[in-house]
Amino acid sequence: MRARGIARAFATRIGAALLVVWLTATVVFFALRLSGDPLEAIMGGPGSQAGAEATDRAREAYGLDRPLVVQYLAQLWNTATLQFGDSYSRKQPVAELLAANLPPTLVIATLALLLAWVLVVLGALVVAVAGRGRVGRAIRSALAGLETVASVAPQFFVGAVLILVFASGLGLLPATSGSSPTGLVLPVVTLAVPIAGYLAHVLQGSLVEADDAPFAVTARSRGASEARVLFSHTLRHAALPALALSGWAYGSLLSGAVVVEALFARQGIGRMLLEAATVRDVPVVIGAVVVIALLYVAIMLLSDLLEHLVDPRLRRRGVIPA
Amino acid sequence: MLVTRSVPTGDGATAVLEVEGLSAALRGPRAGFGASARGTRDAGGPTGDRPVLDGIDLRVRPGECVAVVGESGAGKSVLARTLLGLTQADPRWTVRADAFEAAGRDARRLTPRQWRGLRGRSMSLVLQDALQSLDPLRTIEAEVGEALAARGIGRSERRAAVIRALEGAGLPDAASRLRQRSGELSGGMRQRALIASALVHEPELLVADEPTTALDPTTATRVLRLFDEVKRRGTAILLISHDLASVARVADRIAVLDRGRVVEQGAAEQILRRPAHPVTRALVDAIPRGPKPRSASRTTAEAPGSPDSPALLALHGAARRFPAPDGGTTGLHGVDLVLRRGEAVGVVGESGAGKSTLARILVGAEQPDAGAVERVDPGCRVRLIPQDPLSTFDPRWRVGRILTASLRDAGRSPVELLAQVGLGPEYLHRRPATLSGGQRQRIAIARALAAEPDVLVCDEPVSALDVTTQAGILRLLRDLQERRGVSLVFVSHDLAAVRTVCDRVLIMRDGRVVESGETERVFADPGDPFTRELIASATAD
Amino acid sequence: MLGLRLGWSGWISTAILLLALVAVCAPRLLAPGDPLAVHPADGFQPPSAAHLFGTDESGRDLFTRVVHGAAASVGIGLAATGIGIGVGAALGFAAGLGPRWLDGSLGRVFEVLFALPTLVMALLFISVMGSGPTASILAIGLATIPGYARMLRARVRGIAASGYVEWARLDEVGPARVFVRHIAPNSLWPLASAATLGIGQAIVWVSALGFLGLGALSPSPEWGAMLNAGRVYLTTAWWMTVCPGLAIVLVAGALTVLGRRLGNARD
Amino acid sequence: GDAAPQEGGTLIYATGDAEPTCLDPHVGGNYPQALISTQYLEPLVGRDASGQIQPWLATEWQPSDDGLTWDFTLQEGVTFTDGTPLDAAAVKANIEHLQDPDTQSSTGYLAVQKIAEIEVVDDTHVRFHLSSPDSALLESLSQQWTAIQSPAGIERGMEENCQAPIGTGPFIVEGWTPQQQVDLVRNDDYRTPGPEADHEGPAHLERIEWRFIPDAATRNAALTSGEVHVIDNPLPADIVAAENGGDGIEHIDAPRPGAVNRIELNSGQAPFDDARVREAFIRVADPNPGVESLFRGVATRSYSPLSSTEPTAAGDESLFETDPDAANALLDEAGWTEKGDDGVRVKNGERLDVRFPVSTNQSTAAEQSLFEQIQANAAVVGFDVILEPVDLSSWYGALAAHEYEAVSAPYTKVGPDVLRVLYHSDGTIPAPSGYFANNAQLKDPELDAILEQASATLDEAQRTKLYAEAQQRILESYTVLPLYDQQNHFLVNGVEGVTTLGTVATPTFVNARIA
Ligand SMILES: Nc1ncnc2c1ncn2[C@@H]1O[C@H](COP(=O)(O)OP(=O)(O)OP(=O)(O)O)[C@@H](O)[C@H]1O
Ligand SMILES: Nc1ncnc2c1ncn2[C@@H]1O[C@H](COP(=O)(O)OP(=O)(O)OP(=O)(O)O)[C@@H](O)[C@H]1O
Ligand SMILES: [Mg+2]
Ligand SMILES: [Mg+2]
Repeated sequence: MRARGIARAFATRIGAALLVVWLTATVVFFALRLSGDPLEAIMGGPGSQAGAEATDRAREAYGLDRPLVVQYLAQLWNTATLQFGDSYSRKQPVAELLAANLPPTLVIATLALLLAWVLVVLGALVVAVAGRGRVGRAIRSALAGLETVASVAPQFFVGAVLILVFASGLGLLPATSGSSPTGLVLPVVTLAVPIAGYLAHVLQGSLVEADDAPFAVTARSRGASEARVLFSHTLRHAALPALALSGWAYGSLLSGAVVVEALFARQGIGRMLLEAATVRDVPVVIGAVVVIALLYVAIMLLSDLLEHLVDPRLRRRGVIPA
Repeated sequence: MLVTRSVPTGDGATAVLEVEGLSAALRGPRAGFGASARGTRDAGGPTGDRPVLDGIDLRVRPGECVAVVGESGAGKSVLARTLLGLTQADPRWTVRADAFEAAGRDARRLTPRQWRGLRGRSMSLVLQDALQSLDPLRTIEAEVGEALAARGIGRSERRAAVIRALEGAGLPDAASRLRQRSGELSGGMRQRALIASALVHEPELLVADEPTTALDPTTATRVLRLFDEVKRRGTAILLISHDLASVARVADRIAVLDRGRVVEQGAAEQILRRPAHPVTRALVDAIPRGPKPRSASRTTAEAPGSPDSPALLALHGAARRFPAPDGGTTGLHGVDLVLRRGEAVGVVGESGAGKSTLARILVGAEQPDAGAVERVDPGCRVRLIPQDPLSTFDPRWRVGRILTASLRDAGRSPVELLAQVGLGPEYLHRRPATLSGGQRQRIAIARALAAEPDVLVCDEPVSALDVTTQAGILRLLRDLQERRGVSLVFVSHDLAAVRTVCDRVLIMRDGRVVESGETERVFADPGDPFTRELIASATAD
Repeated sequence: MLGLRLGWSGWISTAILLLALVAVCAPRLLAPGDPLAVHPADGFQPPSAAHLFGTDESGRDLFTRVVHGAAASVGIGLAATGIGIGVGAALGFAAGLGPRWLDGSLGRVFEVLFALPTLVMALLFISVMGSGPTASILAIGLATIPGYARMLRARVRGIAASGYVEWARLDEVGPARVFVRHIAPNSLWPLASAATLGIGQAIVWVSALGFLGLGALSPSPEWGAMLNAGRVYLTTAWWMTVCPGLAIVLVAGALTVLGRRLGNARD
Repeated sequence: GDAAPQEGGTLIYATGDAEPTCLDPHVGGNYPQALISTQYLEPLVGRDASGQIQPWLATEWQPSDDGLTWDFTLQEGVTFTDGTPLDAAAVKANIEHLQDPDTQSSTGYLAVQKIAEIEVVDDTHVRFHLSSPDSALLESLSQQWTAIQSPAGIERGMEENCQAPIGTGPFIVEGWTPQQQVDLVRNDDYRTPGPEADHEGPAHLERIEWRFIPDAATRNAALTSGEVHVIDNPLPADIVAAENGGDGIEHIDAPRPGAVNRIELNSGQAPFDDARVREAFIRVADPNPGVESLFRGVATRSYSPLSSTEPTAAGDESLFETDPDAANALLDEAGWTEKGDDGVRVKNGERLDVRFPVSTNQSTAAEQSLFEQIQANAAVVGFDVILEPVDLSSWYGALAAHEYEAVSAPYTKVGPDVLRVLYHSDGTIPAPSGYFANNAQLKDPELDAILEQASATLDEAQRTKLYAEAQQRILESYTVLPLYDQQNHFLVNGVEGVTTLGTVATPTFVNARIA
């Protein structure tokens, strides 16, 4: 019975995903095609001095001489089969580029989200244990300030400072991530900072609320310590809104990936998109955007499932809100 | 450092709890950065410390049940929390006492850690908000066993203790409930599970804050019976309530609290029969009992609500069905009703009987699936006093605007309306969120009256209120009916309250009317076994 | 009165924003100099009495530039948020109050827009429009529309189903009046808090676009552009990054603190 | 590094240039492709540090007297790394590949444009028939964009060849992880050392990791922390720090050949169609203090349109003396006498606006700052220089639409023939893509004649004289404000023997050893 509910929710989500994919592919295609000539990308970037003959040949080879509608349908077919066609600038199948670029982005985004959660929960624990006395209040104000600064500090600046301190200054960590896992540290931290600030705010807010809830008072009246009240009661309640936001947060991590990948010279879908968008490489842009959209849908589904795991009340109802 | 000192009491037994001169004060409104502003907002204006408890003396012996009663806001809940050391941990409070001895230890000197130990072993609390006191995300087993878990007691041992406690609390089939969560239990079952969680570690003292107010009368009776048993097993109980009538059944002694002070204390019998202090007397008087008082106007021939009065509204087999969680349907299943000008009709039934649904159909907030609502007199105005009035006020509006917006007769002023419900003009500038439950209820009534209604549908207008406020509102409703000829539909689960207002009652169960007739006739001769049970719980005292 | 308690962080934030407001409206009051005047010989001067924030690579006074840049940076934040809120509110009302099919289709559109992270959307937009301040404003504005629209829709739905709107209907108040009296004010109020937060975020987003080489505005003293220009000299002239960076963090932070306070005051 | 240099090991190179979209420099043809292809592809001829053409894959060459046929003799017994022999047929296939429209070549295509026919004389002899004499042919063929690769590799088709072109160079492309790195391994059979090689036989290094790190600060951090050995495009401040600090970081200054870094004034339209207005601008621009402070001594002010690495370069400092008074007088004389409230001169209701689109992808931060200073300097006499930082596409768009009065374009090639590309009136005719190289819109028949003559002259002395004449004419037209050599710097940490080619100044690691 529960399985059926989840299956239905999956179906709804996938239906929405297909719609998202179709709409984004359409919008991106027409926006990019109507605002400029993709031939530029094919002919080796802007300012190409290629002759007329070469240009015509390429136009034909990439099917750009066909009517726009035909091109659109071809692109749509490519999108539907998740092949996306060949990159204009890289002369390579987009699917291959995506396969190479998606995993590194997923790795740092996922690690960053986990790190953000760890930081946020640690912060909550410190606040809970520090209590409500003078010290506790001071710690809480300090953390609140840190939260605010973290959520508004420009990522490229945070990253630059981290590089300056930990790579050039102390020489502790590599500035770029080659193949060693230590190279992940700085980009992941940079990526995690604003999300941690944001989640911490949401979590602290709902923790204060959950802290006054009768079940928390009751737990204290049973002799539970503050850490115990946090971990077995209030945190789970407070985590629900933050968990729901984590799906959104993942999206903003992908935004951040564009910046972080450029700064730390990491391979990834953000950097690929940035490059493709500047040279108007239509198939790559559509491929990247569609994959990001699908990723978003998948993440939302995952965060729904997680919420169900944490909140048995939803499980009982057996319906995942679409 | 800790000196164990036995406190001699009147009959020689050692008290589990003894306090002398206990005071608790709330610091000024600046509760500190990061703390929720909610707690202090309604405290309003003045800075400086505000005493909430003021020199309380109290003593509870093993096997004894002491009841603390008092109006809403008297400080009962604060007292309960203070006795368990919970207010002390909150920097917003300052607590002082001449003597404070709990389970043989001087509680004034306990560190937070020692307090935790004490709470986990010797004392426990059942909080006022029973329905939310069990963590909805955790299993009953985890919740009930928490006091043991916090003490590091092993899993299997804990489970046995939990099952024992649940069975002791009268929860049938306890073993199968372990994996359930509070959302899967009914209100009464939740209350029992909560009591089980407070008794699982066999404390010497149980403090129960309003354990029955959230329950319908039949369930409440069962819960009180449970307390009686617990007491007999030797546990000391401190029972807190605003309802004198109900605590009287289990309490050995009663302390009356008024504005943070104990104004009267003594044996239960004595307090109920011969209340000495005016506050106590008011509490006792306010217990709704007996039939509707006869007024002068009732004797005249053209008394409102007589069978010859014109009909205003009629329901013909009205039904409104909702899917129930178990797969069936609930709601309302075909109700017939004719409402005449000037009469007062009571609608009584357990929680979930369909009373609110009926009320909402009457005012047109809900359309029936089947059957019809007939406005016999098309010009008649019908207004609702909702079960939860706060949600029906625009949170940005002040009382003045709320009343003006509903006013039909330009000649009347909001001040006049306020006066009618016994509130002064100073309330015009308040926001409903800052008012007490009773005040909100009265504003809701004033707003309904602003439209000059012919029919007033009141959905549980008094169930959330303390007895004194309740009495005032009941009087007001009677007045409206008798003086102004307003037809009343009075929805409640409290038969005793309905009896003091209504001429006629409908008894509802599972969306159907099981019995109806003149109030006194139904009381004298209930036809349905369910009605009989309701009446029994309403008249027992 | 509103239940708005500022606390010390709120007061500091208010002070910062007032200062920023002065910088926006009358920059000459704070810094009478010319933000564009170059003195190549005075380049890379560290902060001193003569140059509070030091000078940049062309010898321009950074304090003057930061003060005069307030109008551009805050203006960009305001404009982007204005677009986001304006369009978002209209769509949110349409979805929340309109017929079911409209709500359904708008919901799908929001879903699509939501599936694309802000920067991705801005990238797309800029690759179509070309970069520049107008494109940045439009891009960030556009990217924030679905957030505001969804928020308003949920809010409007909640209010339309609330007890007080039901009561107003029962009290025979017409739909237009219900909208003006209850729905619009109650749903727009929380948007004020979101907008305050949004302005701060928009300033940060725009500076990120600058980093990606898509928002370059130099030599206009926009904070993001200054921060970016200075980053190249981070090792040798830290003040060139730290001062405009601080301005961004302070103003965005102050807006965030106040926005959250507004949000708390509402419930 | 005091440790003894070792054989083998992996060198890590971090480039800040854009990642190539194709590793075959025949396709398209930009600087990043030249940079990396230097490691695996080699041209027919080389050029040494003094600018003299040297043998490489071709050991000898001989032009005919009319300059219309060229005979090249190839090294014997050389094979590409796939085993295909390097012979005349291979050279023919390469030139034809460059000329094939399907290759989409632009830079290489222009270089071999005048080769009408390729004749295979025998295995080691190839003959080019030209459509007209081309004195720049050897310089053109020395560029990386015309390097020779295996015909079998070309046969594989563009997609595959772009991934891993096959050449005769000291390294072989092993793999390419887009946006991350290209992996190169040593060519153990290497036997074609070029002018920079100090030994016969294979390179010392075993591998090269060619990383793409776009952010300059990150790149420098990676260098100082020892993650990478060599970086290009360092920041001026980092160069200075490397030169002053004792961290063992070595600086290689290798300016690009051909044209100098310059600002060109659009003489094709008002207001710069008036030579007096152009002169006024150049007299007031005053870039020297900025060049000094921004580049911190790394760049030297130039007064010639050609790079200091070109033996034919000639300058005239007297034309560029800063003199705001003279500038004011010139403008008054040209009729720009009124001044608006904002101090900008006005003539017939037209403001003295100078639109200056700046490509953010092609200009460094220091360069952009320099333009800002020029903007401020020019404002003194009433110019309103409107700096428009835009992305590459919009930048080309602005040029193609003639929406500019001043511009700084980076186009260059090896040898003084670059002047013909940049300032011959043919250069004002756009290619199909809209691109044209003559941004100054210079249309001077006499200059055209000199440049054509220089192009047809194979006599060195005569050629030098003609180019000197051409340069003087260009400078006197006041359409060009030379700034400094096109900056091309490398920082090296922990490696010995890194040198750059005398052609397009790309680094070669044939001699390099990890220290
Ligand atoms: N956390 C708190 N912050 C501020 N004021 C409080 C707080 N807790 C209680 N009070 C105030 O203390 C007084 C006593 O409250 P308490 O909850 O003990 O009343 P009560 O007797 O339990 O009433 P009720 O019958 O309504 O539960 C009230 O005036 C209340 O407003
Ligand atoms: N909008 C609704 N949607 C679904 N179920 C509903 C709805 N309104 C009422 N019900 C169900 O109909 C039944 C009757 O509800 P109703 O509110 O009329 O009960 P009641 O007698 O007023 O109870 P109480 O004393 O708790 O107020 C309940 O089982 C309730 O869950
Ligand atoms: Mg209470
Ligand atoms: Mg009800």
